Amino acid sequence: METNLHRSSQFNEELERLRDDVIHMGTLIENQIKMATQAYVHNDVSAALQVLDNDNQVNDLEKAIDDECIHIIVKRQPTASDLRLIMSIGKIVTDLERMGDETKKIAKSVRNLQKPLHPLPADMLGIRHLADLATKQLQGALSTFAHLDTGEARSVILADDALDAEFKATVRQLITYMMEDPRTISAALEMMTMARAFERIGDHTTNIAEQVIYIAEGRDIRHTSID
Amino acid sequence: METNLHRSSQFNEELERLRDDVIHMGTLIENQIKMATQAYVHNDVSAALQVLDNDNQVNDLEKAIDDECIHIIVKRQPTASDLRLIMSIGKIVTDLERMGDETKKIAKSVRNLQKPLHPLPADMLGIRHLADLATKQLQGALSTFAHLDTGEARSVILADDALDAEFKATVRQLITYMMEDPRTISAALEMMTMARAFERIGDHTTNIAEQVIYIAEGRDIRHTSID
Amino acid sequence: MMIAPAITPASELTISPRLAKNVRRNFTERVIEFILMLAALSAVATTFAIVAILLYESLGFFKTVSVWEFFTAKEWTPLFEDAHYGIAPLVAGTLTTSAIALLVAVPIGTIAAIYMSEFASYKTREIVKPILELLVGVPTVVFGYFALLFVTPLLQKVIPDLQGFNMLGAGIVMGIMIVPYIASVAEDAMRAVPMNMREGSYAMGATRFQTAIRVVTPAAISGIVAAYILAISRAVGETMVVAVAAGQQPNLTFNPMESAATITAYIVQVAMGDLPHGSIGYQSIFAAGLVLMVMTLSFNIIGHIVRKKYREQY
Amino acid sequence: MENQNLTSTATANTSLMQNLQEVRDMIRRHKRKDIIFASVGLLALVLALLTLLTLFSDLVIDGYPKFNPDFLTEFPSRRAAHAGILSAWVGSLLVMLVTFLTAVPMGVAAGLYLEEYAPKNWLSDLIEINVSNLAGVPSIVYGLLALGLFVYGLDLGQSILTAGLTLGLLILPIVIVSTREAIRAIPASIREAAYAVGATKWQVVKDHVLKYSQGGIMTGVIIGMSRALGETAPIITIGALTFIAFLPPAPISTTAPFINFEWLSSGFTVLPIQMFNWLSRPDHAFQVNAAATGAIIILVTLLMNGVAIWLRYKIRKNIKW
Amino acid sequence: MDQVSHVTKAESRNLNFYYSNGAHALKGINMPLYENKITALIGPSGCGKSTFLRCFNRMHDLYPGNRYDGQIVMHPDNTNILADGVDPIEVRMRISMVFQKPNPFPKSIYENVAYGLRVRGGKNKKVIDDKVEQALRGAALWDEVKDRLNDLAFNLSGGQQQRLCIARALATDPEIMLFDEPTSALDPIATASIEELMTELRNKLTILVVTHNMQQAARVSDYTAYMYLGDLVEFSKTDDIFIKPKDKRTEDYITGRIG
Amino acid sequence: MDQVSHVTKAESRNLNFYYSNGAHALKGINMPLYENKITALIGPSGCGKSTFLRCFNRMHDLYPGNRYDGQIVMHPDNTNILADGVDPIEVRMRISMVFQKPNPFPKSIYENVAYGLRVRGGKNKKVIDDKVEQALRGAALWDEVKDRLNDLAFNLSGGQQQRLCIARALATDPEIMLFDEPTSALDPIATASIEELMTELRNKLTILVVTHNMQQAARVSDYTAYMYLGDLVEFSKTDDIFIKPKDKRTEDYITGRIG
Ligand SMILES: Nc1ncnc2c1ncn2[C@@H]1O[C@H](COP(=O)(O)OP(=O)(O)OP(=O)(O)O)[C@@H](O)[C@H]1O
Ligand SMILES: Nc1ncnc2c1ncn2[C@@H]1O[C@H](COP(=O)(O)OP(=O)(O)OP(=O)(O)O)[C@@H](O)[C@H]1O
Ligand SMILES: [Mg+2]
Ligand SMILES: [Mg+2]
Ligand SMILES: O=P([O-])([O-])[O-]
Repeated sequence: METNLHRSSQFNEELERLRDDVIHMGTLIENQIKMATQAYVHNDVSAALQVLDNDNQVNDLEKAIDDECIHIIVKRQPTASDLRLIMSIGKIVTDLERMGDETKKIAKSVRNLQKPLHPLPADMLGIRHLADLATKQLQGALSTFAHLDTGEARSVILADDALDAEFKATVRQLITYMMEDPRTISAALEMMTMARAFERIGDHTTNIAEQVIYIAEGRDIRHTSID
Repeated sequence: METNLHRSSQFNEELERLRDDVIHMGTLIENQIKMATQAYVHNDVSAALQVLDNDNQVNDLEKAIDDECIHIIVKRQPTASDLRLIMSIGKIVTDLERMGDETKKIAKSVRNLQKPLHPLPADMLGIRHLADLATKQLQGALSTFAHLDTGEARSVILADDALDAEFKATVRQLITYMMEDPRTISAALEMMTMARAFERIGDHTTNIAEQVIYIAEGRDIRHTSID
Repeated sequence: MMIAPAITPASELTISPRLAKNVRRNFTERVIEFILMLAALSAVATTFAIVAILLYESLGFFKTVSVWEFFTAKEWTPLFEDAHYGIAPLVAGTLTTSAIALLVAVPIGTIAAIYMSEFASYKTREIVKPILELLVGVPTVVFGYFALLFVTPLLQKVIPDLQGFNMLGAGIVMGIMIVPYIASVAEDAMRAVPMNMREGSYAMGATRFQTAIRVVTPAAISGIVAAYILAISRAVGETMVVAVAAGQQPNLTFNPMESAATITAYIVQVAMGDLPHGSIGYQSIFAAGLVLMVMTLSFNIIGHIVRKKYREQY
Repeated sequence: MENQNLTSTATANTSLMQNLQEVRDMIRRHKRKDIIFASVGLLALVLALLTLLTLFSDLVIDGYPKFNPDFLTEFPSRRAAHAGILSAWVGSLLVMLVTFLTAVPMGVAAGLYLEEYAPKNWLSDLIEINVSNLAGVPSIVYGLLALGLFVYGLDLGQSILTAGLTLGLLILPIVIVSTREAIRAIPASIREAAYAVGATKWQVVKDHVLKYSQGGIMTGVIIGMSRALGETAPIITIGALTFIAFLPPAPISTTAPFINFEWLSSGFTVLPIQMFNWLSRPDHAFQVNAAATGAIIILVTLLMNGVAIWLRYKIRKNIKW
Repeated sequence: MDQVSHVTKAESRNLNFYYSNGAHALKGINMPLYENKITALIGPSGCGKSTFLRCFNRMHDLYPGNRYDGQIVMHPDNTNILADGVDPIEVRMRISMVFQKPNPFPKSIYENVAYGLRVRGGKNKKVIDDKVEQALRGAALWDEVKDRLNDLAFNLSGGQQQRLCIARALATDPEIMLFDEPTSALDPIATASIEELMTELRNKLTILVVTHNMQQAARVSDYTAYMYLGDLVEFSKTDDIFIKPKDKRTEDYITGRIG
Repeated sequence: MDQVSHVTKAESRNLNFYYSNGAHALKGINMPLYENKITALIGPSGCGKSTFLRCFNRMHDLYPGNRYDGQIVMHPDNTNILADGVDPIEVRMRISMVFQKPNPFPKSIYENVAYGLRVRGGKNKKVIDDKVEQALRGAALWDEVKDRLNDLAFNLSGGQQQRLCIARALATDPEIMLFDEPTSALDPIATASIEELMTELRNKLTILVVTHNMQQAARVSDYTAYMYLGDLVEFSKTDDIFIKPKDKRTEDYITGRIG
């Protein structure tokens, strides 16, 4: 959607800053996910701890962006697409923050896996695959938001199915391991937590994509199947 | 907080309706939780299915309330406590909707437990306890919201620790079962899903309580420890 | 947080030279104000002078003539051997001519005003109003001429036994002379009624006439009444028309067909002759002037009050 | 449901149409009054305008024989045919000069004082009341004032100075009032703006108040002067001579000091008095002279009033605060 | 939200309007007014909002040289109120108007409200009394003035005066009521009371309101029309106009963008 | 947000003000103006906003009988500008004012801006030329008028006129600038340009602005003061006032509640 500039250049700047902050928050989380994944892949506890530490930044950004939104509403009485943008950002930010939490869960699991647990038979490829998919989803959602591209938004929503399928497969595989060797149960449960976190991250990206469609088209497609 | 009336009686009505709708949504979810718990306790599949069915109402209410919020912003240019109320309701509604989703997960697990799974050694008391605690948390959050009582809000936040502890105990117990008898793994995982759902419900109630503090005091205490 | 209120040299410098200039500046300002006040006081001085002169000379007059006779005697012949000093004939003449004038001027003036403000097109009004205002500026002696040499002969065709000098012709011309005055002031008052009030009436489905009579006129009523009162004052004080056309013989009558002198006409008549300073005749015109002054002053004050009320309306 | 709606609409429809018919009849009745009043109003207006036209054309027709240059260059004479208005118009001119020099500075200064300076106290109230009363004092009373004060009191005699001062006082209220109106038309915001950048009172008056009210003041002055030109009664009252067969001494001479003031104390006559004088002669021939003089006075005053009115309209159009 | 079917009370059909100086102020406007709904007109200054509104009671006829072209059709009688044969006075008896600045007549409160009845030749005191009370009640003013009906209307506050003007307009049972920026001369408190009044009046009649205040349009109206340079750009439900307008120009105006 | 330390440019100390009719319009106001900040005054009509503002350049001295009591102290020189010995003209040379309605003099654009300099005895054409250009640039008007400096100021649009008035006030390098509802007579476009201008001017001087429009206060100001019935109820950072005011009365006013 091509947009004209506001008459008030300050308003333009404020909206620009708001959008940038959201993207920034998104990018931060993307890095968190990558770092957590790396921590998993390389069994790197310090990286995992770093992820846990960074989450403060995500939280602070959430609060700052909410604050920006409320200030813009007080100052500018936004309407139409501007208002939709701001209200949606209020929702998007919550999703991003939850993604941050999920990343934290992943990092915690990585840390827990370092404890003397009975190892799983093989390095789980599924998790890395899930991480890839989730990262792509997030990237897609952010790009969608940056360009208010509703076509892309729809792709993001549809692509989440792949993530769901991969998640289910991983879970099934983990159950098999657990059944075969009950000593793996603790480890498998940690893995399951990680898998579920990636799956949840995917869900949140679809939420963002739905908000992008609302911003761009004014249609609230939550809880409906997209056609 | 005692509040005066607006000069515009329509504005008063709109805010009243908005608050009522939130409470209504909360009560709906409370009922869902109760019904899901009953379904679990009595192994009642049809009740579980009913819960899944009812979730549409929750979803619709979420969208309707968001719509009301945006309309009030356009119409009334709310400021100060009014604006905080509306922005917070935007957040609260998301939390309520997530609670709805968690309830759905519980109902699904109840349904899955009816499949010929290897039964767990005893009826898990922990789950019923979790359900009780979660329900109380939700009731507390709703009452807190209805009265904008920040003292109560703080209690709700603190009380969540009990839920977390109970959750951890339940999980530990389930792991023990799984280890002891791998045939119980599937059932135990379902139970774990249920337990986690109740735990998440508790988390969402603390979010609501945090929002209530923001509405009443203008202080954003998210991600900080309350003192 | 706050910095200590240290005085910086820069601000010192910018302020003190200004203070030096103040003394001279303030003195000039005071002198100018004083001069202007003197000018304004001239108005007071004029009024006092008028009152003083009228009273002073009248006092001389009333030393000779009793106030009782002045107000009760029925003849005014100060210049005759057999002098009578009853102001009544002059007052009667003044009132009769003024009444005729108002009978002519009030209806015509009011109707013309309503027409101009409510019925005439914008163009008509923009042309007619200035022309009417021109009429106000025509010297009165010319109207005297007109009354004497045009209107009276015309009237005599209808009323054959009309005297050559008569109050009717003078009154009518004076009335016509005042029409523009009333029309213009009343129209101003009506025009001052805000357009939105008219629109309010039309929006209710009113016709032009209903709007004019029910809304605009009542809204402008005090302005219109003020116009009437000022017109009366004008008629009473009017000199040249009556002096030329109504005759100069004091005559205690209210019959417009007859000739009669007004207060003003008497003063003119006496002033034209060469009366010695200080004589009773000389003093009599001041006594007459005092009566005239009192009459017009009362009307002016009433008019002033009414007008003030109307200013406060919107 | 649908059906019921239709029928009720139909009945509503018919009653509405009936109602409309009644309304239309009523409007027609009401509008008749409009037409009647409009005709009467037009008549009233035409009557007033017609009078002016008649009056002017009567004067022009009557005075036509005297419309030649000689009329302006001849002194009055006992023989109507030779009589002119030289002394009258010169007299008028000189009297007006004195009037102008008296009334304008005093009137403008007084107006300025009242609007810009006067504090709200008993003195300004007194001045205020006086100005508005003076405006309503009949002109002949000014004549009496002049007679008592200038002619005998100050012993200025029946001179141009006396006449000029008298008319000056007479039009003083006009000048004051129009000065005040013109000043009042300047919005307070302009004044506040000037003060707000640090101007003093006199700077505000000189740079703004006087500047922007010039046009309005001028209008008032012209109207006052045209009034003075036509005034007869006060001049008669001071006993102006009516038969003047000489001119006052010239105000400007070729020898030093080039300017003299003797003319001020000279006897004089003015146009309206000349006309009045001829009018009171029984001989019809003089009335031709009177008519011609009247036409000239009218022409000049109309011209002056015209200029004033034009000026006023111009100002109204150009300055929109 | 409420998907009841709407009855069209009046509609402009290809309406053009030219001022006496030739200015083409309305350019082929097609727009309905739905019965018992409030329609708001918004748009930048000079876009023709007032011009359009004033066509509905033919206020433009008061000033010479103005010209209408096109139709405004009233239902159910299907009268084109701009037709040559239709007397503007008749139109004004069906469609009343409330102005920007309260403009009560310099009469008593009672006489102000009774004016429209008197203009229609009403004489019966009882009937007029009733109508006046009813109108004042309808304008939510009765309780405040019932004890001083003979007071001069000027003695009322600005907001009361405006409600009096509404009562005056109501007294003659108009089918449509026009409001031209009815609250722009009022303070926020009086504004709120007028806005509430309007939403109540909607139950009785059809309302067209011009407003500069977008939020006011959002608050009170059911439908909103956005005009620009004499064109009708968008006519939509109010809920949609302010949250998801269809036309880019509407969006730009509403969000304060450079068009 | 920005916790930089604030320099107080001026402050009112226990300021009372009485109009000539005895009305006690300001009741012991204590309030700072921070340097290079914009302070907004809000409050219901008649609460004394304009009265307070106009104390700062002693505009009340123009009308007889008004009385100040208390101090307004300017820093850094610590002058009490209400003191008897201080000439109001001197005060006005340091504190300039922009009014509600644009009020240019009926002079050329150039002369309007130059007036303040001329009043100060400025004669040097070069210096005045420079100052005029600088002021017009400062008021974001230069580009629009540089080719017609000798045109009458009335020929400018409303928004341009208001910027001209700002330029006029700027030309004399004031330390503080007062704005009394500077945009209430302007359309939204012109309003936006004035608001931006104000936020730019803040870099050069200290600003006190009265506004009826709460959103405007929220947009442009750094600090906001809420006045009620001649009292200063709350003075806070603007961000706080509109989102979490401290005083119940402020909250009620801002949210439109019945106080
Ligand atoms: N009497 C008139 N004569 C000529 N043109 C006019 C007249 N009245 C308005 N116009 C022009 O018609 C156009 C529409 O004016 P209108 O008053 O309808 O605008 P508006 O949308 O109501 O504006 P506002 O919001 O300022 O009231 C404008 O360009 C205006 O200049
Ligand atoms: N010249 C005056 N003489 C007497 N009282 C006055 C004068 N001007 C204002 N007041 C009174 O002083 C009080 C404050 O007025 P002020 O103009 O400062 O209010 P305000 O807050 O600026 O209001 P608004 O928002 O309407 O401009 C009001 O009660 C007002 O009636
Ligand atoms: Mg999923
Ligand atoms: Mg004010
Ligand atoms: O954050 P969730 O509990 O919704 O997964």
